[in-house]
Amino acid sequence: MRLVTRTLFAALFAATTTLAGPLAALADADRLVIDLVDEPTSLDPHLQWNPDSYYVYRNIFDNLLTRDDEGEIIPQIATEWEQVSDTETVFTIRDDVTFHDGSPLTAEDVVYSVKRITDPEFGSPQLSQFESITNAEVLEDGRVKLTTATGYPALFAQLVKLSIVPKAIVEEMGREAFNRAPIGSGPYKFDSWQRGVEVGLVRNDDYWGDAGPFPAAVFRAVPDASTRVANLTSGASDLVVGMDPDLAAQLEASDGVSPVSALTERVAYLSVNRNKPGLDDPRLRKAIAHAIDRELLVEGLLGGFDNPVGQMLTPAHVGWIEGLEGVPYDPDAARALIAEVGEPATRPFSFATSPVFDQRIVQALQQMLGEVGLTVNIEMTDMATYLQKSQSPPEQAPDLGFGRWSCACQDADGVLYPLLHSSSSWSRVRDDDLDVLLESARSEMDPDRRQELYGQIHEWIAEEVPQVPLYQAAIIYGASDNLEWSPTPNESLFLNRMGWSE
Amino acid sequence: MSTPIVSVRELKVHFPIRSGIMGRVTDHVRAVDGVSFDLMPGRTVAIVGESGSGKSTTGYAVMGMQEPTEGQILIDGRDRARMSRSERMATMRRLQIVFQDPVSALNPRMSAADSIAEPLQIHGVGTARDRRIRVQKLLDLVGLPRSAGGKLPREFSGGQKQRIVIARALALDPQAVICDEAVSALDVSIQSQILNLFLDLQSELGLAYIFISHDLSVVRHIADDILVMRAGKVVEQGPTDDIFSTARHEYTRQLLAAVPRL
Amino acid sequence: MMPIPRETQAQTPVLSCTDLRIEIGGNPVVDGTSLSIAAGETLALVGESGCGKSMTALGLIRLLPDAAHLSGGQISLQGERIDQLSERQMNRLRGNRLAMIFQEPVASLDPLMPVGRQIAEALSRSDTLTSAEVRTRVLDMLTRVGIDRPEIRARQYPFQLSGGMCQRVMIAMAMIRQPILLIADEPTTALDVTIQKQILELMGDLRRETGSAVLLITHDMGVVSESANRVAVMYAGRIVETGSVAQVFARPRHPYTAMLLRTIPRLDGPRKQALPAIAGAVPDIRDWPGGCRFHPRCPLATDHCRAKAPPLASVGASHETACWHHDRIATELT
Amino acid sequence: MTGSPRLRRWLPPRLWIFVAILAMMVLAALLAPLIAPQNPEAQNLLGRQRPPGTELRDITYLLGSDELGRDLLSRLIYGARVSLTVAALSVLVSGTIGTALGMIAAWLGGWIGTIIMRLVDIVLSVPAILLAIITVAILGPGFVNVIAVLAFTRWPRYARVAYGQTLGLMNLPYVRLSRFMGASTPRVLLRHILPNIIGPIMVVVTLEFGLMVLFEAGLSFLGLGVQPPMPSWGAILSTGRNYVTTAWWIAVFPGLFLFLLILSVNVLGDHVRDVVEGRR
Amino acid sequence: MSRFLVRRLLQAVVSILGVMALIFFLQRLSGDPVLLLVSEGASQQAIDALRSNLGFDRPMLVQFADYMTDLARFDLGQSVVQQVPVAEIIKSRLPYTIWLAGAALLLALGIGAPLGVFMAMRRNHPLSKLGMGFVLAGQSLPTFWSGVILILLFAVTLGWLPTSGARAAESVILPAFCLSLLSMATFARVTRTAVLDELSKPYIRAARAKGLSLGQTVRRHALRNSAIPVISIAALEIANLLSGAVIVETVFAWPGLGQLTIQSIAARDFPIVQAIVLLGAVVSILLNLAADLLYSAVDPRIRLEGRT
Repeated sequence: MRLVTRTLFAALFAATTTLAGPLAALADADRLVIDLVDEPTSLDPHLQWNPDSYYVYRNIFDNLLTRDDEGEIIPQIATEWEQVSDTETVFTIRDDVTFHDGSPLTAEDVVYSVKRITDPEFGSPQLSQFESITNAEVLEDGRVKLTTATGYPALFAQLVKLSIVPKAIVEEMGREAFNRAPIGSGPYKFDSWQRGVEVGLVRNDDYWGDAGPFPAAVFRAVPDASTRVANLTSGASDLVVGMDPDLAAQLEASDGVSPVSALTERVAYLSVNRNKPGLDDPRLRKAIAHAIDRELLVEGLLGGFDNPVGQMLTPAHVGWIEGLEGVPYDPDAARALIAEVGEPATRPFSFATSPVFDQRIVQALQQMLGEVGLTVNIEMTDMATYLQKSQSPPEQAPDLGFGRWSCACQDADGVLYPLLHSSSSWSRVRDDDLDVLLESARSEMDPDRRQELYGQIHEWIAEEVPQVPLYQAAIIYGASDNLEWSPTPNESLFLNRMGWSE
Repeated sequence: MSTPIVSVRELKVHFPIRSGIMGRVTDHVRAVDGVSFDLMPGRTVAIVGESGSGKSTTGYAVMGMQEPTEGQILIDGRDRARMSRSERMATMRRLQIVFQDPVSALNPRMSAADSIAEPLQIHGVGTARDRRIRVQKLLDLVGLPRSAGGKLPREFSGGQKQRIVIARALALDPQAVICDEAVSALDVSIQSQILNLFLDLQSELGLAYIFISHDLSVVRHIADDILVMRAGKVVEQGPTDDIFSTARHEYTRQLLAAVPRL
Repeated sequence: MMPIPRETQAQTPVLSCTDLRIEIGGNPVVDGTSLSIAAGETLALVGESGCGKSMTALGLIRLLPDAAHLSGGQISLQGERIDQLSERQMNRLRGNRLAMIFQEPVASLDPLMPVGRQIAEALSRSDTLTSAEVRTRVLDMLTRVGIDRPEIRARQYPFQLSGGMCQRVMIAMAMIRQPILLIADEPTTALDVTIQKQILELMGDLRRETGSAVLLITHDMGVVSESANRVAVMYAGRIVETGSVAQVFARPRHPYTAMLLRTIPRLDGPRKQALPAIAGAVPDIRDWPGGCRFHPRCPLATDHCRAKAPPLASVGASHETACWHHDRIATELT
Repeated sequence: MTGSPRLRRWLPPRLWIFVAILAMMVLAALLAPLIAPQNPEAQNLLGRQRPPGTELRDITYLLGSDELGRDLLSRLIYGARVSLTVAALSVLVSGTIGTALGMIAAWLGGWIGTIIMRLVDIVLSVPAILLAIITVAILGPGFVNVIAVLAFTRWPRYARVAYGQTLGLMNLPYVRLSRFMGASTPRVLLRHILPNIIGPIMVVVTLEFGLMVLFEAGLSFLGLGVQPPMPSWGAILSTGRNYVTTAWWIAVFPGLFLFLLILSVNVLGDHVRDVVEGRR
Repeated sequence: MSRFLVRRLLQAVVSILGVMALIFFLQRLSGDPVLLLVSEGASQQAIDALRSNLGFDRPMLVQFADYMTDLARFDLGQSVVQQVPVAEIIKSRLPYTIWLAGAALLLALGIGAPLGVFMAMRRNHPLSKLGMGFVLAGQSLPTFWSGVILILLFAVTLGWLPTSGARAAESVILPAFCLSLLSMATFARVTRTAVLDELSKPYIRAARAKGLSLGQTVRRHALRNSAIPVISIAALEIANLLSGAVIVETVFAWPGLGQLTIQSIAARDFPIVQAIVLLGAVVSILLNLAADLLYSAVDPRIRLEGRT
């Protein structure tokens, strides 16, 4: 017995001494502490596509273009640009930018970055955002020319997400090392990465623009929302992500902290699989649309943070038609239609979801459909399985599904094309006329004509109901009252746009 | 004369000792090392010896619960090693065993009647009704009330449990019973009752016994012939009276001298 | 059969108990037992399982299991009451003036400790001995109990020793502080006859050397006859007969003793004949019969026996029996 | 009351309260449709998170309403049904499989025994959560699959106990004799082994029952439990923990019930263990 | 003894290979990470490109053969999601798990075992009932719930301890305590049973007859003798603690392997899951081995005679 405890003590002592490093306190009042859900998967801006990485690396790297707080596309590395033809754009590159190691950022680096991310061999998860770019080259005058396969009006919206990496350094360090200790040109420099714990950034005092007030910033991984709330209220962190309206209510009730929110370009919707028995009847799909009370969802459940929408877009998108209401809430009409459909409407419908989504909404939707007489069974699986099921052939995919779509481009093409075009694996619609509409809207360079095309598509959706648009999702953060910051629709955390109040 | 029920010829039972990483057999424990004797119908052969002398292993080997390493065991003159499976099953019915500890010899969750009827069931003897009647008879035979059948072992005293074990051993009408220290664990006043029962059964049913014991006074009382064993070998063998009156081997004499006299 | 050492007879008994009662869960297991042991004598307490003989021994040394407790009676050691002593005072007494050995010698030793250290433990608690002195005394004691090469044996663990050897170690452990009373609870039951003889002889030798008294608990009449001076026969929680071994064995005055002696097969008795058995079984603690507890099995029982328990009464010089009909025994039961 | 002393011996009065708690929960589970005041799945999005005692549209929310305005009391009553059924069935399934495999492994020995016991090692060495997630991913989600997952990950514990106990019993004279006389393997296992190892198995059962309730709660916490809106205590608790400071009742009541349930099972399990091991 | 160990080790290696294969194929039956990695609306070409880039388009047996070949060279591969060597990720997470599980084990054993001894010695003492009530209560709460309560009480309201993370040494206190509650009752129970078992053995009575007090007897004899069941339970409980760490680490944002497990499974980061499984299996084998060695340290019968 004594022997056992003695051995254990010895083992623990050994463990403690080796742990002295990671556990050493780094107390520092000048740091901004942000609690994310998870740690970044990678800090190579071309190698991942997820919010927790995005939040961090956007502060390390500059992009070709960016959006201001109002959501307008503005210059960053490119100071100005010129549309040479429908398929060619020439960018002028800022000449006063240096990477964190001191080397200057050149047009070569811009071209390298474009080629790197568009190379299928490289395997970037962001490939499809940029695959319309067919060529990038440095012109004789030092400007950069990008060529697209066809006219591509969403190009600028996509380029907002293109981070510029230093060619020489990346090639020298190699992929793995660069991933571990990335070097960019942004307002913050990579400092440290304690796996599973936190990523530390320090301010780039040589930044060409405004680097913001924080000498250092720490992004921590705190998976449990309740724990993030506890961290914030106890003062252990200054800003936390991933709040929902109920947690926001908790923050409201606590001293010194508040929820901060913004409407995003994320649209929540109920997808309806037109290829399944019963649901192949447009009347039943219409009935489903009539059964959903968006206002109640938003007001009753989502605390009014979100914004009901009647089209598969948000006001933050190009392609949003002001005043288009979509299918109205009308349970009586829904019941009437269901009665008309008769027997095929009586089978139980499967409703796929994943723990990632707000389960209250899914259950509320189930209830609403139940109230008009449909039987709906929720099938919750983890996200990977959910995605796999959603991507399976339409005939095997679930009857209903809940989704929250973001293209991170604030352009209708990024939403409607993948969700409705028959070539897309995300779509369960196979309609030739619609395909033509989507294709022309995608490459139409005249904004008014383009808007008109999207109007037609919205009408088609309202008639055919492949999806029931629900609401424009809000993103809710919890922030210390000391922190001054207004979140934007594109869900970015730009440290240099934040500050301490007083 | 008649053939012996059991005839043991140069019986050897060796247990391997394994050692080393590969578990090679490096030596053997010679538990039984050359034992021979005959058991005639209606007679009692006793095997005496101290712990570790190999007397119980001999009993198990005769019973067939332990494979001999060498030597032969003849049942009614026929070598068991050459019997077919069904013949073996048949010989099994002719030999039965009573263990030392009546507690572990009975399934604590089975009623006395079920325990007694088990050999009948396994061998598929009679109908359920026949078996019930047989159990009643057996209870009478071993001097237990018929009402005992429905009770569980824990409701009986040690002596009564041993009676149930004996009844079970008699269920298939054996010709010989191997008694492995069958009275050693019993109280003095009960021991004599069970010994008397053995004697009665022998005269009534013509049973033969192989009586394994360390208790020389008990053995002297019940046995016709005696084998004295030590470390796997028989040191002395002969009719009971001869052994007790004129023990030839030094070890037998030591054993006799050690018995406390009343 | 040993004669009673004459010079000790008149002295205060080493140990005596009167009207000892022990209960388990409300049932008496020992029901008014009185005993006394003189210095240098061996008293055998004999009886069948469940008669309360081991409980009596454990009660005397106050090591009863949790469920059992002393519910009455007095115990005196050299005239001094010990039944009221505190646990702490008893600890000082045990191993010092009172020692005990048990039935299963191997299991009675801590399997994880070398035997030498276990013997030393009995010594090292109170005395101010140096470790070298302790060592010498342990080795010396091992030699006295007849263990060869004590230096090697002392370092060995119980599992490396035979049962007889373990009992020798137990005896060494018990005798190392020269107790005035050794309680031996079935010390040879688990051993082979040849080893039994050696152990009994060893105990006798040590008793003579040290003058300790011995309380020998056994179920074996043979052991009693060979190694005790006096005997007390127990049945169902009570002593039914007590006296010198010679008297009791030659002329038992209680039907139980008489029948028990006849029922054991003897090396000089008849062979292959029915033994004169005692009918019935030892009764369970929970339903001991009223009156004389032996009456359901007794051929001499009368209504009087069933109604009233006989007291232990003298039937000769230091020979007592608890039977209403002790005068009929000689004629009707032998 | 002749049975009373016997009852007191087997079940001392200080444990009656735990039996009563369990009995009430089982009763609530059995009679859920009769005693639940509301439909446990009926939402009222305008009456969310109302404190206990709130009256709203003729409905009194005795224990308050949950995050979707459902009656918490009704959900807890139906939740008892789900939690107890999941635990009971998974214990039954894993107990049966484990006990059978353990007995067979011990009895047959040889390579079959080795394979079974190595399988036990394998399943024990893989984190239960990992197996659970993968199994749910393959089988799909749902009530039945939760039970399947629990059974699949827990049977080795029974197998180990059954194996050890069977090995111990196999050499007892009555088993050896029965086997020697030619009794068939099923006969020996069912007549001689099983009745005598059921005690130790029951000890595992009581311990596992409490654990299974907790496991189901853990799966719910990870989003892999029973499907919403089916209420299980674990599911209610894991959503409720987000509202500890704003709507304490959603987390406190299921937490309390879960605690009382497992505590009762544990206390009674300890008692069963003591009785089985003859320590009382 | 050594023969036994070698055989056990060989069987263990076979078991590990079995586990690895089982998990390898089971995982791949449950989909691949490609869809989780790509952005919403990614074109089929982009999805296919990434899939082929990560090698998931090859036949499963080929993937398995490759994996095993790498493994034979002690190469655990690269994280699919993080694109860094798996070994590096495990190395950075492992110390935290050892630290947490070790502290929890120490707490569970340090509180549970003495309590068990006390309960065995003083069965009816009110304190032993109170103590058992406490550990049973601790075992009856789901950790994801008691964790939140602990945080709210000790970190938010009282402010004594950090809410989460592994920033300071005292950060481990709350999660370790929360985790230890799972095992404390088990240790108390097993210790109590083991000590009671020993106390009923003849050598205890013999030791008392020598004049040792109950306390001395327990300290000198019973404790050591009851160590074996406690050791074997400890080996099992460490495995349980590692499993329980999955939830506790999530609640307390503790950067150990538990959190990594759940994240990697959710992300279908196969190589990491494989590595964790491998580690888990190796650890459980090492624990059994350590338990065997401890047995022999405690028990001369095993040490000197190789009885097992």
